[in-house]
Amino acid sequence: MRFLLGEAQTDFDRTLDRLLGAADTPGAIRAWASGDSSAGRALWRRLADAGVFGLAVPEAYGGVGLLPVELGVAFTQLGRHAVPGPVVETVASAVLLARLAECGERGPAKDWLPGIASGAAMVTLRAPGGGPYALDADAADAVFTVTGEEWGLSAPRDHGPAQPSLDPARRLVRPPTGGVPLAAGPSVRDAAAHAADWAAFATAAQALGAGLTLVERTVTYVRQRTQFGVPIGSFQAVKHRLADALTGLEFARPLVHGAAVALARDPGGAGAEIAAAKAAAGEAAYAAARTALQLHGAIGYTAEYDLSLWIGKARALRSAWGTPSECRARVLEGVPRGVDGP
Amino acid sequence: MRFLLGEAQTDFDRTLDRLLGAADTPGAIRAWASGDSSAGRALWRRLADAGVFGLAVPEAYGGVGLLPVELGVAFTQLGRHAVPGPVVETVASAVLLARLAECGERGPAKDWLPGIASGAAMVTLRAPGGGPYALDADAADAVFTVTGEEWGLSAPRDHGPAQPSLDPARRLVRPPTGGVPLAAGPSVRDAAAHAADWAAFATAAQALGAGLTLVERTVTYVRQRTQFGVPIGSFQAVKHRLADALTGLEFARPLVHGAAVALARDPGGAGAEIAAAKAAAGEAAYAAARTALQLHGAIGYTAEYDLSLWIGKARALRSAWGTPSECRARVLEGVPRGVDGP
Amino acid sequence: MDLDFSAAEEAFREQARSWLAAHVPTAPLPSLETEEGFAAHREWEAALFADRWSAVSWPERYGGRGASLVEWLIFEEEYFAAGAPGRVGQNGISLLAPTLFEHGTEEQRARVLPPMASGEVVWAQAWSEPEAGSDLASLRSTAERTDGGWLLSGQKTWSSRAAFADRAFGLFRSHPEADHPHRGLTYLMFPLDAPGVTVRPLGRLDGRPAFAELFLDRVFVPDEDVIGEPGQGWRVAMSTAGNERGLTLRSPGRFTAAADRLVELWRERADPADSALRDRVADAVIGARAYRLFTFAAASKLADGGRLGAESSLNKVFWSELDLALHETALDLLGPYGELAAEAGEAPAYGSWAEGYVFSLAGPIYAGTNEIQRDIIAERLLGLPKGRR
Amino acid sequence: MDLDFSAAEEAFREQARSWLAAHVPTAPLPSLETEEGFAAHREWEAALFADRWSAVSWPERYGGRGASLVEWLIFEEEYFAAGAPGRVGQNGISLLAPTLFEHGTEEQRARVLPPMASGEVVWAQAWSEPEAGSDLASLRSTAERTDGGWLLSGQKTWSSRAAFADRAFGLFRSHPEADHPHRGLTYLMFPLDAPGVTVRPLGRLDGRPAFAELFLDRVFVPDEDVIGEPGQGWRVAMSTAGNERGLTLRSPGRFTAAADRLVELWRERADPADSALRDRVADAVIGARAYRLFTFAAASKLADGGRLGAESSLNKVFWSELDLALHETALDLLGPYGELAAEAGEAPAYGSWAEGYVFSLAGPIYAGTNEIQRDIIAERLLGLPKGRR
Repeated sequence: MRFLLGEAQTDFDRTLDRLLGAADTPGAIRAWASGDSSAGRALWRRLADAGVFGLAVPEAYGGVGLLPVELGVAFTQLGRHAVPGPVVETVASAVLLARLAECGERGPAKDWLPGIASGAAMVTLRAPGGGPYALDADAADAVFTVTGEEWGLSAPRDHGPAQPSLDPARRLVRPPTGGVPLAAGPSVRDAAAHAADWAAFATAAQALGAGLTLVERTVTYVRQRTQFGVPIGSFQAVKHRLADALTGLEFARPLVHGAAVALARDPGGAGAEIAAAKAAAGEAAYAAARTALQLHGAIGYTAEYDLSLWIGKARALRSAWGTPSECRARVLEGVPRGVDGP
Repeated sequence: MRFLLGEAQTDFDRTLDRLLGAADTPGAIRAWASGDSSAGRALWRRLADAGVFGLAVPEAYGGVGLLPVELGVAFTQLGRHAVPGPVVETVASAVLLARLAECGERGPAKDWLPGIASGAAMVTLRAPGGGPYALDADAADAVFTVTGEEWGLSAPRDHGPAQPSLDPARRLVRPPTGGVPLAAGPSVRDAAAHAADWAAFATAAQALGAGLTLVERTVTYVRQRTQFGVPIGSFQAVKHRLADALTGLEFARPLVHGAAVALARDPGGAGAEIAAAKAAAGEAAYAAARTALQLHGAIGYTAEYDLSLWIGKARALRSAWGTPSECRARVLEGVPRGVDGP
Repeated sequence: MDLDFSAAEEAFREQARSWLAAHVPTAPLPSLETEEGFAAHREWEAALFADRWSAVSWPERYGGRGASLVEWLIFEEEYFAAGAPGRVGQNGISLLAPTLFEHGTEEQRARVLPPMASGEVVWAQAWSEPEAGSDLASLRSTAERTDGGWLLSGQKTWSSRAAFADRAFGLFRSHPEADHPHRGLTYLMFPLDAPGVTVRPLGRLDGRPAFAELFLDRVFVPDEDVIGEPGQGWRVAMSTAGNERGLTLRSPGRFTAAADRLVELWRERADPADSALRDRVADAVIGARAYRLFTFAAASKLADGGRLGAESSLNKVFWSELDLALHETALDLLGPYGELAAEAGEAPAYGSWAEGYVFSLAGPIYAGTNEIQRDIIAERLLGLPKGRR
Repeated sequence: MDLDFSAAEEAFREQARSWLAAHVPTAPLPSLETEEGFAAHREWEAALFADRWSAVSWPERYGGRGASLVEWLIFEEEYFAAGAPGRVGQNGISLLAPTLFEHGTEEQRARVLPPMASGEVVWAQAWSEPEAGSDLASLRSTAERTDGGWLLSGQKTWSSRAAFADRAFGLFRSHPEADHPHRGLTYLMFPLDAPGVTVRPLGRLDGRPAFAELFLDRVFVPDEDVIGEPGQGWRVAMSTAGNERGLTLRSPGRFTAAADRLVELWRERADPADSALRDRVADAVIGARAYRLFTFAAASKLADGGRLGAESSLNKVFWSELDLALHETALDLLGPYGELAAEAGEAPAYGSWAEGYVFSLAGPIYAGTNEIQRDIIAERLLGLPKGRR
């Protein structure tokens, strides 16, 4: 047992951190929010070049196979830097297409997976477990929708108006109906459930990352902000609130890693582990957002100040791909009957 | 509208506070816990002399009529001083007997109400809404039990062993079965529901009082306890925790008063107001107990130190005669349909 | 001890209710934080003022009804229950007007109050500065003595309403030689369209310009716009900060109405067996009821000649946390629609839950952060030692 | 990154599990906080020791198995899952033994450890004094130099296990002339039955004598019972307080087993639609799982040659709050039976929920209050400024 990132994983983590730290994600988010996806697209391609999307695409289609630990590392960094766009939905779509290909439906996988891996295709997904909207469908190249037993691929430009979210980086779009049907039946249901699991996992990692940034930035702020002649970070109420926020995140982190290990071991049986990670990371990130806002005071409440981007994101990710309550129910379903040890 | 205690009520409050402050209630509780009810009995008679039990007994039976505001004042003081014994159950029994008398069943009322008012009779009650035990039945002169549609008065000395509670002042006794039946039918059900309302109300007031003492004693302690060269009450974490405890109690207080006013106006329609008071006071008192324990540290965790008596009581009263969750459900049942203002 | 309203009070309630029923716009006005919405809310203030509903507790000579505190509470209950628009005049009416009643001259009241109540002049507050948030005594903006008045210079920030308002009020350092940071401040009213004033709107969390930065460069203010004595501004500002103002900043009617709406939402949307949500909805109802009764008790105490002090800190902590919990519960009840911003076309209830949530997030921060309030509760109500924080 | 146990580890687990299945008493032992129960638990320690299960991580020469940290975690999981008795030797094994390994002499280890592991000598801790709780540097009890040893005087309190234990360990002020309150302390082991020792048992919240006050009047302790250098006691005590000890004070197995029992209780007693309780049960499961994985990550870090520091403060805050919330949930699930004290005949599960609840209430207080831990997290992990509190 070695429950620690390996050296290559740590290097990948640092590479992404550097790449994103230099990328002005706040600027990309603000453009994205106003409907201009060019900066987001450019960033997308650099992430693909760094290997992010290939982590959810099998080798046969130009990826490196499904690597949940590395994907967890990547999505934590995407959350830390608040990258805009349907990153979760693209990964979930890739999982869905790959799973369908395993069941014999290879067409859509051939059409889309290489593009997803290379970053040429930004796609999105509406599936059970993910709410009524397809995230960022107006910017995506394709919208996959799963409704009950049916599965349709629709033309990417045919959709309703984008609904703004409390997270400025998220544009919620009611997906079009009547797209070209690609597959149907139990294999779609199974693949969609699988995709929703990965989506929940990636969202948990993203939430963890967003929470970590919220704490980091708040620590920086309270060390330099002076009131009553001292840094406000020297007030015990401020200290304890940040300590609690950190504690929540530091215990969500091993759950995210644990879910990755479970996904790697048994992709079909990791639901309860993913749900535990999602509930804990979602709540911890939101608690960090509340703390960040409270300790920044008015400036944290200001749209022009970048912190606000992470605050909105933490709220939105808390319920995306599984509310805390849904996740908790799923955790309990996963506890085996009979007291028989861990 | 004058939502304040009147002068006579304030005087009554002060009188009880003085009486109980001089009564060594911690000693009485410790004796009570070991099965020696003599000190508790003596205190009981002095409370009766001060008029406490007469507040729940109609004039025709030696009381002063049902006066919920004064009863709320009295029970807040009983809680502040942690008076042992079935005070709530005696009041609830009085309400039950008086209500049955109104429905024509005057026998039990004649037999018991004068004694309750005078303090000669300490009685207890097991009724729907109050759990499976009759509090302090081993010390009481009578145990009234209501089971479904049946109502029985049983011989006071015929009961099982007393079960100790987390509150040393409470002795939980499974009531005897097969006592002399006194009445039956819908009037019993109605009277018992009524009695349970008053029991919940008196328990809420008692919890409020217990919480106030927990905060008071903790304030005294943290002002004099020194660590790191300063009183621990100067630490912001200590201050804020006490501020939160006080806030909870100070907003439970008007709910207790509001429930009293509702009971005075419409005894049959005060259920939601009582439930709101019970939920808020029960939770606030328990939060105060947690705060008191944490800020006292190990000494608060010591049975020999009197604070422990209030800590146990706050926990027990939180669920007695209606758990917080049951009370919350009842509050919502009481919200009228249709948005139509307050 | 009772909760009975007098016949006159009941009649007042009835009158308010019928007026509101006849006048409250059926569709909500556009957001107060837009230019168009601001103008629409100004018109609504004018309509209120025309029938003397805009500042009911003021004397009749300024456009009020001389209503008692209890009548004001009744009005507020009816106002929020009717779903009437937000009050663009709120800053002036609840922050500046009480100061004018206590420290202003009759000339100032006669000149300032009626146009404030009619919405003709909308006021912004200008308390905070970049380096003076919770620590208001470290204000740096200056008032320099000049012929017949003062020249204001410096920067104010988080000035709510200032993006579209007409005038503002705040404290300025007029006597820099004073021996204590709380001394040497002067309370002044100033125009936002005067030469030397630059208003830079700031977006709040959802991007709407709910406040602004003010840059002041030798802005002339005549002596008639000083409230109280020059140099006594701190005392002037603080004397109205406690007492009744703690009671009137956020009226219980706002929360009882919001809790009622939450119950409706819960009945429409939730599985009644889902006790986790049920308990949170019930807590909102209980909290709103507690706040209402707490306020009635405080009003009764004032009517008895009592004074309120640090109790207003209990108040502040309680309503701000109640408001936030209530709106978080609403968003959770809305499920995936709880994520929609107020301006989203599909946002439930015209975006009012989303708007209310964003607004509620600021509650624990403004009007004295809850951290400061807890210090006050601990030190003034519980008597814990001051000093270390 | 994996969670796979090696074949040897799995074999170790299997061995532990079968031994426990064969030896754990079917009915719970009487409470550890009674004389009778104390004796019964001593016997259980002897049984564990006989088969080398009492201190698995110790070298074999002291009666252990030289188990790795991961094996110890596996043992603990099996131990708690089997519902095995509480460990009367815990104070010695988890607090004193690590200090002896780091600072003791070989003579001390050979003399002290085996009887500690067998339950023959049960140890109490003697850290706190009436005026020194969180502020341990203000200790007043003294060690006065005498021929061949030291004379201990003063008062210790909240000495857990001391009501029935044989020996105790703690810090004493041996060099009153030292220039700093942390200096001039000596770490000593002393007998509880020696002349000059008075043990006054103290009841914990439920009245059971879980700890005691110790009054010491010139109690002789030979030099061989000093651990480390005289005057260096603070450093000796603190060096084992962090690092691995933060990991081994409360093992994850305790909480995963408790969470499993809670799920069983919930399945037996609760309406599955009651989501308020369901969510709290799930949070206990999630918390226990998080704590387990956090510990595995820390163990992996140690195995990699890393060090742990202030992370043990995160640990302490987390498990103590988890334990309390878990037991509060259990009491709420028990409804009216949740009020019964552990010794009540009708108390569910032999009173173990009530006992666990009372025990959990102390969690946020002992081993460094959670307030102190949060200060440490803020200052050492987040780098916030020290000084004001």
